[in-house]
Amino acid sequence: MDLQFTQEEDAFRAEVKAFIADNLPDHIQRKVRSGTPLDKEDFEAWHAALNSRNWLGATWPKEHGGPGWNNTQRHIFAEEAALAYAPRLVAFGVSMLGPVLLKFGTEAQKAEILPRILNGDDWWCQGYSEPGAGSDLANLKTRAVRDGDDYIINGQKTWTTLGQHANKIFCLVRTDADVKPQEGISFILVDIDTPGIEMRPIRLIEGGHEVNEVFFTDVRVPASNLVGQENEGWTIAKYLLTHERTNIAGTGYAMRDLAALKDLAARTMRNGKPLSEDPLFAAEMAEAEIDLEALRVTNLRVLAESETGAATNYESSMLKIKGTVIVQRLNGLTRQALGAAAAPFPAVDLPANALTVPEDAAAAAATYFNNRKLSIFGGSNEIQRNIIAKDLFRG
Amino acid sequence: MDLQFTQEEDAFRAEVKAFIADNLPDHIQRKVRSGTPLDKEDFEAWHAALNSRNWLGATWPKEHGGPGWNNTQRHIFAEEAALAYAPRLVAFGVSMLGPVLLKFGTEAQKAEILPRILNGDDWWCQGYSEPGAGSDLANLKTRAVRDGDDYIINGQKTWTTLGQHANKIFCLVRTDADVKPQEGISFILVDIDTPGIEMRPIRLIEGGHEVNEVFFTDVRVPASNLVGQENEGWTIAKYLLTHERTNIAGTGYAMRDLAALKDLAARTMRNGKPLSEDPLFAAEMAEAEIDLEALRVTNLRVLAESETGAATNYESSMLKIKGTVIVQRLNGLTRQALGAAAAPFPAVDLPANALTVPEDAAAAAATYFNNRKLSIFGGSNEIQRNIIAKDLFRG
Amino acid sequence: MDFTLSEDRRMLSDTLRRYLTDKYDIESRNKAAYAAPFHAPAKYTELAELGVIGAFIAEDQGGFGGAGFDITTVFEELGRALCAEPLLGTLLAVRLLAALGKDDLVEELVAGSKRAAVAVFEPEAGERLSDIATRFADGKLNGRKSVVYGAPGADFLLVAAQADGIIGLYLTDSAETIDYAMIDGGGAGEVLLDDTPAECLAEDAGDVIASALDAGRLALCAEAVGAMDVLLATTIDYMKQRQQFGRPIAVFQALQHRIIDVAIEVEQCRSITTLAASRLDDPAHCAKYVAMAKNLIGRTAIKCAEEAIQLHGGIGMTWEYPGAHYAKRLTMIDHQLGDAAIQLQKVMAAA
Amino acid sequence: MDFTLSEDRRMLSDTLRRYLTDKYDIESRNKAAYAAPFHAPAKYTELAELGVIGAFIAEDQGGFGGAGFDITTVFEELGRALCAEPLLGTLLAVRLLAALGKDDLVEELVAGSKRAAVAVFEPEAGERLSDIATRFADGKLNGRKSVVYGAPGADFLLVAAQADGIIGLYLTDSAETIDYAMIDGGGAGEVLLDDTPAECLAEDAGDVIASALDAGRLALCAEAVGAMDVLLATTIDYMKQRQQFGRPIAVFQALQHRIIDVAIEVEQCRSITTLAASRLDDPAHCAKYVAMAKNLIGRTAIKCAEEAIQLHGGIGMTWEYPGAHYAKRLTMIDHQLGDAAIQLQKVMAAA
Repeated sequence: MDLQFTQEEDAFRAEVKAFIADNLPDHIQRKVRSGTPLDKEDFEAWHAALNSRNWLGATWPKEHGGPGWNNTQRHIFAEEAALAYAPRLVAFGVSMLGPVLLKFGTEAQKAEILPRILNGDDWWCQGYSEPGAGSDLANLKTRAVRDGDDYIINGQKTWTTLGQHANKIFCLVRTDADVKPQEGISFILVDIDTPGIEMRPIRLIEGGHEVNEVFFTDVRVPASNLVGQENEGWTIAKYLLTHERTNIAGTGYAMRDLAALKDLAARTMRNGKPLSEDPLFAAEMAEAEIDLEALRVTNLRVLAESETGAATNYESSMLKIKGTVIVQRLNGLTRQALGAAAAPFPAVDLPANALTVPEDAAAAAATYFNNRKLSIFGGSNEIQRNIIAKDLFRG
Repeated sequence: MDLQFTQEEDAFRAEVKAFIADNLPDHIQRKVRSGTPLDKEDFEAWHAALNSRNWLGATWPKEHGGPGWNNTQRHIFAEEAALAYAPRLVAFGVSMLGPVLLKFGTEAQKAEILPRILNGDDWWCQGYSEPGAGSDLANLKTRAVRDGDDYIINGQKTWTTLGQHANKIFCLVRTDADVKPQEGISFILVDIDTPGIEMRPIRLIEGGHEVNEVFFTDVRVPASNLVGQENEGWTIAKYLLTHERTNIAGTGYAMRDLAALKDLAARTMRNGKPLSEDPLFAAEMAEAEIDLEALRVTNLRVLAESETGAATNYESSMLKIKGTVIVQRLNGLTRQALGAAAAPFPAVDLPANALTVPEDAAAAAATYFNNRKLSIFGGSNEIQRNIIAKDLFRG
Repeated sequence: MDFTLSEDRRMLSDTLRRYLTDKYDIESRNKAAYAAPFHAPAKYTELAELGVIGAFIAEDQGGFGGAGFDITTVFEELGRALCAEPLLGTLLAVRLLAALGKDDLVEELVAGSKRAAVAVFEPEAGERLSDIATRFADGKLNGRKSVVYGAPGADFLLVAAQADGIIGLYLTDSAETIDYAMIDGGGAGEVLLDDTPAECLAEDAGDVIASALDAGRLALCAEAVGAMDVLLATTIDYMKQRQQFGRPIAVFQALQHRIIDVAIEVEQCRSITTLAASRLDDPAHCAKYVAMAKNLIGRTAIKCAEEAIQLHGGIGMTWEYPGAHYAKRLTMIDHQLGDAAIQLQKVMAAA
Repeated sequence: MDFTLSEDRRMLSDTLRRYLTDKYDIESRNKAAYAAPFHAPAKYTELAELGVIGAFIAEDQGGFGGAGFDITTVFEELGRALCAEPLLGTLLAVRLLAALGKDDLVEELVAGSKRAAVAVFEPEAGERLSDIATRFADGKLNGRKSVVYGAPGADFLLVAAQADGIIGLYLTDSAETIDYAMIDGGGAGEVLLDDTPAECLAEDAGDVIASALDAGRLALCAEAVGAMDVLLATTIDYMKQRQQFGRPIAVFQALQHRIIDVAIEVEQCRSITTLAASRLDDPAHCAKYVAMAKNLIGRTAIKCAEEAIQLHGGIGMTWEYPGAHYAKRLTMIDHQLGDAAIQLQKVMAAA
């Protein structure tokens, strides 16, 4: 038993910290801290900074521009980036399409597409979910029909995150309707500016524009845009689900949010004393801290195992459930700490210092509402429990 | 809207209080308060006291020796009896078999059996559950085969409460195995001393003997012991489930236990001050009190409705779930209030004043464990939720 | 015991439900609730004409209601319709003015011809009136009030302020306010008092303010019950319709049991709100029962909102879906007039 | 980072599991645990011979372990077997005596030839050592100790008492005790000190007592993890076998999701116990991490016990069913050495 990081790992952490301190622009950091939505340029600037060090494609092999990190290094990077209020990476290119192409793509696809992901020429988004098929992805309806050297796509995708910034989209489409649902799906790449594509914003509960609907009407795409074989899409989608699992629990975000909450509670007066000294509120914070400490160790246990083999479905689902529950609890406590002052709608332009709430907490309620998504997307926590049930009740 | 009891109802409550004060023997009250299991004589004494006033068969019509109470009066009696630490009534005769005979019995059965229930000549117990059929009562396997003027019963019943004191048992038995499970069941009365019956104690988690297994081997019972028609047992069982619903929530017990808990917490020192002033413990007590206040009003709402019609299944299930959750929470808090002092096993004989725990709290842990049954028996809380689901998701 | 509404209240309830169903649909609500003045003034006037404001006070004060059940009857319907009109501020104001015998002002508020907001809470002051730092001296107010519900467009403000250490109530129509929408719709404002001229309505108003705030808390409880009824029904409907894995998600037992636990708690909220309403005029117990009610409502409303969103999945996260706005409102009600934890501490102190 | 047991500890763990599986079945456990002396002395000695007690202290103190992971390795196995031997008292005693350099006594305890219990807590004193009222003066102890684990049959007691306001540690072999079984099995006693002769081991023992108690809390955490693993597996097995409505109850999703939530929490308990074990020798942080662990264990163990009983239904309520005894033990662990609420307050104070 040894719960310490090695000297090399500590040195790596110091290197990451220093890099972030030197390369994360203040104005971006401030936006992340205050819960202000980032502009396209903000994401691009951070991607570019990381790519200048070959740190963008964290899971990519060195020969394709990746850093050659192991799981522990990726974990350390994710934790430090979260603690430093760095933007989340836009995962669709670097963490999803990249690994898919590396595994299933042709040499031509790799040569053409991979560099453009890293250098920011392309912004990829994801066309998986459909209005009728949320957790039930195998039930997707968007059709791609072969026509000569092309496919013609008709249908609708939804929950396309940051699609408003994208010039490319990778999609799961149905290429065979006469077989079992999982067997007739293909994975295909599409230019957003192809005629027949329309992207419409979905406004979220807290007022932000983060996701989109994408409508496909007779969209003609070259057959060479297929990744892997026709009807191999389900295999690719499943590969992606199990490929990258180091940051499922998101403990870095929770650590960051807990520290900010404690700080806020110490500054917030309630009935004549700091909220941090209110026994009921302090008890909630302490419980959240304990839960988080436990999850951090669970995360490291899974990490230690995954250096030798892959994390199991059980472990991944457990990390997802606990990670989201803890972050959502912290979001709720932060909202609660503000009392009445949580009320202002953050989308309204107000004069400077109009509110007495600290800038970094002004969006607390909006963040709380927005982060309800954490337990819904990427396989809801109920789906995760069903996955665990398959393991527990096997045989 | 009027949440007050009427003057008449208040006067009735005063009458009940006075009767209990005059007629509940001190030594029995002390046993109930301290969680000591009651002897057979204790139950019999309390039944006799009530019957002397015609208050024992609370739902029975006057001509059969009942008090002619309405729902509100029954509610008031149940509440006051609980608050005064009176024994729970042994329900099997007065609240179960009595109403069944009044509805389904022959005149001969009524004339013979009903008086003996009230005057204590017979102690009835219940043969419903079987080892293989807990919540799934329709699946029962105990067979009664017609043989001339008799039935011959073979099988096994379980969870027979206080069967060790009984001289009679009413049973659900399968009289037709070739129809739908619900349609082949009959309701039959059996003398415990009939040859072929064996009663074995089941020891419960906390060490007490409260329930039993009953084994039937070629037990010969006159066919005249059938209640209602052959294969009408399911109808009778369902009638019983919906017949008496005034004390489902058991709010009197919860009120009593909350008051005792507050008293205990005020007397218990923790870290130099009374536990009642510990903010975390006081918060738990206050939440429990709020939940109970709400449930009391819910109970009265259902009661007010049931004066005009019957309570719905939804309402009964809701009262059962909330009532058990609140009592179990209070039991947990009482156990917790004692700290290390909750440990002694109450079945051990100790010198007087050997423990520093107050006598009335000495069985707190045992009561907590024993009362886990509340959410299991009489249709587990999961079954209650399934019942509500049928209502909520209908159509 | 009688748990049915009186004939008068049932009529008010029916009238109000019909009006709100016809005229206050969710699309126009959302349009009004997020753009200055953050409500629909014409509809506010129509609600006043329907008698909504008169119901908040007794006949001898110029209204025709004033009991706890009158308030809950109105606010339950407002909650069902997710009404963003600033009636919470009006309730507080008209109860204060009526208690202080300001008949002229009461009449104008009841008629809907004028509208007032009540400014009590301050950035550094929590629930305790004794922490109020705003001062009145020489006919002028100095200080700052935070998140004053209904301040945008109000004709005048009633301000709690201290003079010589005693909390009084002051009227001003010339305060500077910074207006904004709240995240769940409706308007509030920061009130900046900088030698702002004001009229003293009562030098010692601590008790009437506390009592008005309790009426406000009761109103919020009833509003939450109305909103929870709708959100629960919406969620159950959705569960029956939404297909996943070839079946409506209503058949999944884990989801069933979770929404049932919410449904049971909503019934408990209805009960405790009824209890608190029955005690509103009992000065010795009102504060405790209202605190009990708002604690249970706070706990339940947030659970109801969270479970509703979760059981809807993505659609429950969208602005376009009415349920999302109910969920927001139900969450933010806990932030108004003291959250569940603050109410619990009051219950503990009263024990 | 390495989460595997060292070779030595794995051997100890394997040996212990084999021994307990063979010799400490639930029937004989229950027989011993509820009749004086409330454990099985011969098996206690055999456990000592297997090295269990030596594992509690370091080599230079006369043992061959002493690290947090040595303690958790032993107690996790004891928990799996629901072992009722009074090893918690032994752990506290041997850690105290080793810290005070009492090599002879340590040797006897490690060999199992003598057994000691530690008497710290009193009826009116909670967790704070400063509230201890038992006094030592003139070679004699006066006072009362309550629920002293392992007191029945112990060869001597180590008693925390104050002299001149300072908490010291005293040894007596002539105290009057009233012995009883605990509700979850195993023995404890009330210790009546009435001019009872005693030997002073240390005049100022506050720190070593606090440290020994933290080792005891860590042991209880590990014991709970072992017991939860077994109870969880038992429950899942039962759910697969138990038929209701023609199907195993394991197929009911509401039940599945509930036991899964428990399973997830048990993993978190394993994690935080590992963390606390790794910090046991770090005086600056040990108390906080142990408090964190025991808080989470307290919360989870009771939830695990309650859900296990509920998901079993009636059978889980019976003495005959092993799971019931695991459930009792898991509940009562929270009552030993300070419950979840007390631990939480320590974490709050340390924040």
